[in-house]
Amino acid sequence: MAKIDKVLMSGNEAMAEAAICAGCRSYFGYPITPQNELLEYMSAHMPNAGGVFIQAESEIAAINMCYGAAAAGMRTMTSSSSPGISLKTEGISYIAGADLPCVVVNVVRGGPGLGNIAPAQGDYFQATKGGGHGDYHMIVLAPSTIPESVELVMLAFELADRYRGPVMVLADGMLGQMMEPVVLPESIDPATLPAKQWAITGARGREANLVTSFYLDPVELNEMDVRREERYREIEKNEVRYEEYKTEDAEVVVAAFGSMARISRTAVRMARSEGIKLGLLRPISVWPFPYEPLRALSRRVGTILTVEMNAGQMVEDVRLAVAERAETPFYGQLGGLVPSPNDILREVKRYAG
Amino acid sequence: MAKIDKVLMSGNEAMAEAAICAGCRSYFGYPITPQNELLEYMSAHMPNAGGVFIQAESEIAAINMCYGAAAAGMRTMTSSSSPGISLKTEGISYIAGADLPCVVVNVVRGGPGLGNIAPAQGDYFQATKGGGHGDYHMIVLAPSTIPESVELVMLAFELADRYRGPVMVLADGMLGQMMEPVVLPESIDPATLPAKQWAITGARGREANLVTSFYLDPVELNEMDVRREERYREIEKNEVRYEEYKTEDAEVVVAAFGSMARISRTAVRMARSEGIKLGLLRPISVWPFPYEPLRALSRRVGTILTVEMNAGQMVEDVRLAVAERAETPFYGQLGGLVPSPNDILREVKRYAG
Amino acid sequence: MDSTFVFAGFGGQGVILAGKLLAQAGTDHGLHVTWLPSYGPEMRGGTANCTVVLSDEPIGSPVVDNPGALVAMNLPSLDRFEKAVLAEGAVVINSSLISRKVEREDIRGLAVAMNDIAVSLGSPRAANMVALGAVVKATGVVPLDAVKGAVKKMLGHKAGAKLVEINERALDEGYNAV
Amino acid sequence: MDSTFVFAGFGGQGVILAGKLLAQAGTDHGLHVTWLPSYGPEMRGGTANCTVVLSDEPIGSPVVDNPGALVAMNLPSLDRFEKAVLAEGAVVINSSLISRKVEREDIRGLAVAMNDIAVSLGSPRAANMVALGAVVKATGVVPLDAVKGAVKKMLGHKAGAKLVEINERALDEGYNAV
Amino acid sequence: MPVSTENMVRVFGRPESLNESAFSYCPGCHHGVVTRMIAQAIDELNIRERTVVIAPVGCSVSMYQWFRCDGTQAAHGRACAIATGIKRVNPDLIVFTYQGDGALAAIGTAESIHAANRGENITVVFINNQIYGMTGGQMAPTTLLGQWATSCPEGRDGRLAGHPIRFAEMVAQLDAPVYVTRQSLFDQKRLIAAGRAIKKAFRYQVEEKGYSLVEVLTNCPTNWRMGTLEANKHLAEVVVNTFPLGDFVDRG
Amino acid sequence: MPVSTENMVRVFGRPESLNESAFSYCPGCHHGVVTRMIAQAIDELNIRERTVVIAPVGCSVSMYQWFRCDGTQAAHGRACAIATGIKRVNPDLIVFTYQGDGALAAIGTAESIHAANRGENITVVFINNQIYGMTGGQMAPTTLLGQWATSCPEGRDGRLAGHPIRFAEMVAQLDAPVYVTRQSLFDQKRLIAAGRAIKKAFRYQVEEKGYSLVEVLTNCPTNWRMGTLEANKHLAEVVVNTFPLGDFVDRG
Amino acid sequence: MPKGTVIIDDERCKGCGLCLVFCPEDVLEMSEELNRSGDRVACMKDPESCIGCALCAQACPDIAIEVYRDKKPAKGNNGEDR
Amino acid sequence: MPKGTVIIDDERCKGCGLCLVFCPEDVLEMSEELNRSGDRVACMKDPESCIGCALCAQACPDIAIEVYRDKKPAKGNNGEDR
Ligand SMILES: Cc1ncc(C[n+]2csc(CCOP(=O)(O)OP(=O)(O)O)c2C)c(N)n1
Ligand SMILES: Cc1ncc(C[n+]2csc(CCOP(=O)(O)OP(=O)(O)O)c2C)c(N)n1
Ligand code: SF4
Ligand code: SF4
Ligand code: SF4
Ligand code: SF4
Repeated sequence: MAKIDKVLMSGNEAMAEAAICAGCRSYFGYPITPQNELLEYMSAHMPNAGGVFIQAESEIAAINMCYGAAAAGMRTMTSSSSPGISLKTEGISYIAGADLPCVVVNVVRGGPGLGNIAPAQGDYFQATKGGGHGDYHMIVLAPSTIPESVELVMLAFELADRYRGPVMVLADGMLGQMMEPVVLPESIDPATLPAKQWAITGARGREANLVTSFYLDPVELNEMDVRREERYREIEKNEVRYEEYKTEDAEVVVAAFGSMARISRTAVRMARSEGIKLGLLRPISVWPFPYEPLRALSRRVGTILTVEMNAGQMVEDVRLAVAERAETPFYGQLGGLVPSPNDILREVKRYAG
Repeated sequence: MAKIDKVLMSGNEAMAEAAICAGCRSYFGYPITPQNELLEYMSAHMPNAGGVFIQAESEIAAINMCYGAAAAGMRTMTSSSSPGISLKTEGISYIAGADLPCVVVNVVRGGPGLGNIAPAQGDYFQATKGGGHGDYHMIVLAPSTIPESVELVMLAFELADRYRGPVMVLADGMLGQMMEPVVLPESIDPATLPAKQWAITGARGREANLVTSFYLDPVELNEMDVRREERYREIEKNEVRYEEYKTEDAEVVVAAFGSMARISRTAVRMARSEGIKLGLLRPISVWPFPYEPLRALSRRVGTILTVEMNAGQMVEDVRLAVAERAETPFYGQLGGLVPSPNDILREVKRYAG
Repeated sequence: MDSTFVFAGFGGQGVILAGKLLAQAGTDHGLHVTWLPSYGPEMRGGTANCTVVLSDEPIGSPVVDNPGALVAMNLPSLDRFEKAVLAEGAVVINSSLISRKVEREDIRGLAVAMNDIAVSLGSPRAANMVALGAVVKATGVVPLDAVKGAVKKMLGHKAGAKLVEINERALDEGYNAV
Repeated sequence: MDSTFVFAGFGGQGVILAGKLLAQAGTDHGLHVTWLPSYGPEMRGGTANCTVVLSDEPIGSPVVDNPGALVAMNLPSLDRFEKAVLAEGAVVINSSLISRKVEREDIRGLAVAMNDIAVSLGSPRAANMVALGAVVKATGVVPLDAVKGAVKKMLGHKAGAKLVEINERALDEGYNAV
Repeated sequence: MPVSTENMVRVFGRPESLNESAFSYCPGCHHGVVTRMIAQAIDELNIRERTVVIAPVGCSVSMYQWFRCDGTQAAHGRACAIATGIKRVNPDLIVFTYQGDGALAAIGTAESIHAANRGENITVVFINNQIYGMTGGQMAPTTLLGQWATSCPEGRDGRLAGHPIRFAEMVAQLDAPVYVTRQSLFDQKRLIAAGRAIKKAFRYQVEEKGYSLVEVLTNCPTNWRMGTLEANKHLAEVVVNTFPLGDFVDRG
Repeated sequence: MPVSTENMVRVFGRPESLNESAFSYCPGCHHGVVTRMIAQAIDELNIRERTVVIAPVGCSVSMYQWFRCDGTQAAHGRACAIATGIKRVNPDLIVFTYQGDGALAAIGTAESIHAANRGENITVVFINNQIYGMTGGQMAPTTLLGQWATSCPEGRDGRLAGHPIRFAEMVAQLDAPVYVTRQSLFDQKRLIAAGRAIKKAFRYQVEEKGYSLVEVLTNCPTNWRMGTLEANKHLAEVVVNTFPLGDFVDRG
Repeated sequence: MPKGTVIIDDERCKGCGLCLVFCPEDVLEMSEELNRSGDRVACMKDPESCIGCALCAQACPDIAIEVYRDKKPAKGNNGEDR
Repeated sequence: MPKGTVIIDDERCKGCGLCLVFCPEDVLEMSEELNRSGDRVACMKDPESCIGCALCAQACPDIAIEVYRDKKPAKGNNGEDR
């Protein structure tokens, strides 16, 4: 293990720093627990990086400022937690409709409504099936550790630019507030990023660039939408990310993402030490979802137990993949409760052996 | 056919009138095409019915006014179209979290973003998987004709009260703006509705009533959420609604909801007249979704073709039910384009015979 | 059996209202009815059209690929919809503004000088009523009296007896013109 | 192998910071580390706790069912967490505020008069440092110098040399108290 | 307790409208004072059984749990819309919102202004502590120029982060409000005046006069990182220069 | 055309900053006049290649398609937030929003006020036609008392539906704006003054002075159900009584 | 020769009549002609009186009017800020 | 006998000290005692001087103070609007 260069950081701070490293030079946000440290980090560091920080008057203003900054060709980011993300759904739909790159971090908390500020995963559906209106998708990346949060924030900017759309990093209160040592990545100089020909920079010596999601004529809108759908198919082909852990000989597999996956990983170790052949499949991209690997697994394991900090959301995608070839039970806790390794192990034992 | 008592009305007007008949005495909305006539009808008729009409300053204000009116124990409603519904998602999540009855009409239009004002079904996911944050569900009813819109608006108020939660009527621009004769239902006098013991009416001679979605302690919030989940299981047991049309001997079945289902019905007739054994399964409640009937169908038909005015959303629920027992192709048009009976028939022929 | 109609013309020519009156007449006559406007930005003029279906059984699609009758109040409407009309269908053409005839041979083209007739009645805006009278005659799906009843019901309280009377005369003229 | 710690006490007793310093020490010592605060409304006092995991391999769960070591700075914390401690685990008890001993027989109870020691050093707020020194000694998972390095790193620039020195002395006293 | 109260009358005690819960505010926080004043106004006007508490998100999020009144809790910024919904469907109720500067003057700007503009017959109590308390001390729309906060660590710079908003003055531009005032609590005179202003605002509602806004300049010792006494001084000597006290509208 | 232009110079023609598209506004609608004035200001200040058009949702939704400038289209009410995003990341651009009363003063109240309060160096053109045009004539926050609209069919009742909001006066209460004015177009003098005001607002932006709001009282012949001449008279004789003309702030 | 004249683009003119009201010299009127969109368009009824002040053009919402003035420099009024 | 007196609820008092500042007669001080939450609480150092004006109680954010006054009617000041 390298002793050097590791910085102990909270997830919120690490995601903020990762964005700056990724060449993001504009951040617009609004306070909400448990993501405040992200906004606060940006307020302290974005100006030093020569970037724009605004604490907006609301989450809605923030996402629309992102729309503006993205339209002007800048890497841009906003962050919030569950209720604040709901408020951004209209804006996210506009950003998707106008084909703008933008990174949105959701540090999920207990819901619905005001709920509480403890970690949860109740926004999986909102993130993956489109919280906003109309046919759009976001790439949704779900980190499991703080080093991975850094990695995935960097990747999120990359993918947002490549596919021209919003990309969400789906964290939770635990990942936002816990600390872990990270190695900070090398910084990207925004000046070295490829120019965005479509961006609003002033119609100097060229035709005017128009950024819009407005197509009055259904034929035209259909055409735009179909073109976007084609991009989604490409994303589904190229950008599925997941991790398998001890699945080779597994008889039961836990499917879990984010914090829940790392907690499950400990449960796998505990199970193995008791001789239970437990494995873990961890979607890293929850959209596009790793249907294929799950399909493959479902052909050789008897039970795929989905564990989430919610009432059962990703489990629908698991069931879509498994198509009744294996048992697909669900275990979850809600309201900001976090299942512990023991809780998971207890549940696993109902299906193992 | 009775010649009397039928009134030719647009869907928007009919839904407004149905709400008044259902004893709704408070409406809060904000203009947006293609639902304006609903709001305008309310502005003209709600005062006469002794009810409250407010054109709010925004969709967000409107849904929160509904929160207030519902908390005070009144039947209440808001309506909008796609972008406006996105803005309401936070409020809907609060209403669900506070266990308040409220009816929300979405007259869906082409998206994402501003899109256009033509009919579409691109908000299926938003409606059925929770557009807002946290673990909540809405009962979502999808009428196919204007008489049925009237019926389902009445039912929506009934179910909202019974299960204490938001209920959505998921229409579209076509249903909102087309006209059809309807028989108006008998009016319910709000005074005859059962009193809501939990409502905010002044703590006179009793303990204070508190309406909230705030539970700081995860254990408490989990408990509330689990109790709500139990109610959802009950809804899934009792409130699945659907219609089958010529499925008894069908070899191919179209699955479609709302306007798309009535258009598909004509395609079924056309197919039958050409000797093609086509049937139609029409979910009326899209949440709870009729998984069981589709499961049953999937055991005896070769192909279930889902047709939607979107890029393919309900088809995921169809596939969940079918579990690869039958082919589950999808046909759709986006951006406000409406597939015609001929379009559907052409598609059906790819799978029939 | 479904009887299907498309009314098409410039914004301002009153095709939307003509379609609504037919729908109202069908309703009053005890038929199943759908009336479907076409979509476009409000407040903007341009062309407009609507689709009406009348039937003695519950109506499936309000969207009609091939209407049985077309009312074309201007040339772009005729150009756009002629192809779609059902074989044996009727096309009522506003010959005041459209000089050509139907091109297809399997449909009935009925020329009515809608604007001229309306002007001759002293009510240039009643061209749509002339059109409606004509298409009612051409298809026979509802009696003309049902349409007159619809006019009274939908316009009577707003516009008053005078307008109703003019419209009835325009309906008659259209009816008798084909 | 994971070494797992829970630091618990009243808000204001500095358990959050003590945990962070251990995490920083672990980081500097080249270990894998997680530090997890418990959740509660901010700005409200009450009890607080945090969980620290140090390991020589990548850490799965930052949530720990059964910590190997517990620092209990007040009685409610001892009451709440004693049951959970791993067999053979260590419990460092603030005997300045807690009069009882551990009830279980399969764990090591180590009484340290944290507040008294801190007061005797002229720095009543350094009780958490006394606790940290004690638990470092009890578990031996990182050398005390690593913790002192962490103190310098995390508090040095803000608080200055004076505070660092006091904290170091408190760490030493705690270390030597068990 | 050296003095016996045997021959004395109680002249000040816990208002009837409150239950026994302890406030969850920090030591010395003015939130508690205003909360108590509201309870006292409710007592004095004898309206407990008609009153509805609408708590915001913010340090006072739990407030609806402390009154012996019906109550609810609003989404951040939307209290005035919820108040509108309740009051309109049941005008017999006495409805008040209680909101921080974040809720009232940032995210809820539209709801706050339009409820005032409709002249809803409600009472809005606006706690202007120039900071976001609950979330840990971020800048508020009312934060003073140069003031430190966790999201303006160099002090608020008007050119980048905007200027402290004088909400009462803005609302006073509207035609409908009947009472718009700014109060404070930093000395005896102001304390008593603030209590009276709150009572007046409720009284106007009882008398069906219409919309009232009572803005109260308050402290946040925790996030200002000041002692309570220092905070009092800061209010008296600095804050009032940006936020002048007084009645802006009184159409009672 | 009876007169030859051979020996004449063209003194008025289509502004360079516009392309050839016809405006989609109704006949006689003032939207077109203001749109033209903006184009002319852009021409005269020679900033076409730096200018960004931010169209709202409303009758002017397509406006960004008519300029030979880069442009975009904002979610209903959010134009000022989008303008902020663009301007902050690229201060060389000249950014303006163009918004109706629905967008600016109803749904967008918060965004409009807070961009003004931050003193964003942008130009906001506010078309106050006292009605929702695009959606077919519903009440706007600026609708006059007693005025008919499709959502207040009995005329606007202030007690139920609120009062016409004077947005310029509200914004003038803020510290940051450099130019806040209300203009109209109903006679020659006002027409010329309005053109100048718009140009000044853009000039201030070019000179980096800060935020400007130009509110223009305009007609909506279609939804007012008036002829254009009658509408002009209504503006001159009725509307100005609720919305006084003039400069409220000029810190240029 | 008149001091000025206007050219009205028939296809841009929507027939609203605003130009008539703003013309200080009463030069314009609505013609009987319809354009392709069916609108009656504005035209000059008294070209000789036109002073080329461009007020009609400034009032026209559809930029349907071009204005010309004789070459000897007169005080322009093109909405410019002087 | 003093004109008034106060009863301070130790478990409600959070030790903020506001009452001390508002008392016109300097009756109060912070005691050395800690309550169950560990806060130093307010107490009377000079009970004889208390006039029962209730300003301390009105300033107290936690309603920890009850105020009593001798029975002969004095001008009350209970925040009431007179
Ligand atoms: C939609 C939404 N955004 C943000 C938050 C987080 N939040 C809770 S309270 C608050 C602001 C607190 O400040 P203020 O309103 O001034 O009240 P105070 O706590 O100072 O009394 C914020 C931003 C939330 N709960 N919901
Ligand atoms: C979120 C959202 N709500 C509502 C609408 C519908 N809508 C479009 S324009 C408009 C208002 C138009 O009025 P105004 O802003 O005054 O502009 P005008 O059309 O009069 O120029 C509304 C409500 C929308 N597009 N998006
Ligand atoms: S954080 Fe500030 S406003 Fe909130 S309770 Fe504490 S002192 Fe009061
Ligand atoms: S509807 Fe009104 S505002 Fe819109 S273009 Fe027409 S006249 Fe102008
Ligand atoms: S103002 Fe313009 S559009 Fe109107 S009549 Fe005159 S030329 Fe035609
Ligand atoms: S009642 Fe008055 S005199 Fe007595 S302690 Fe309180 S403030 Fe002082």
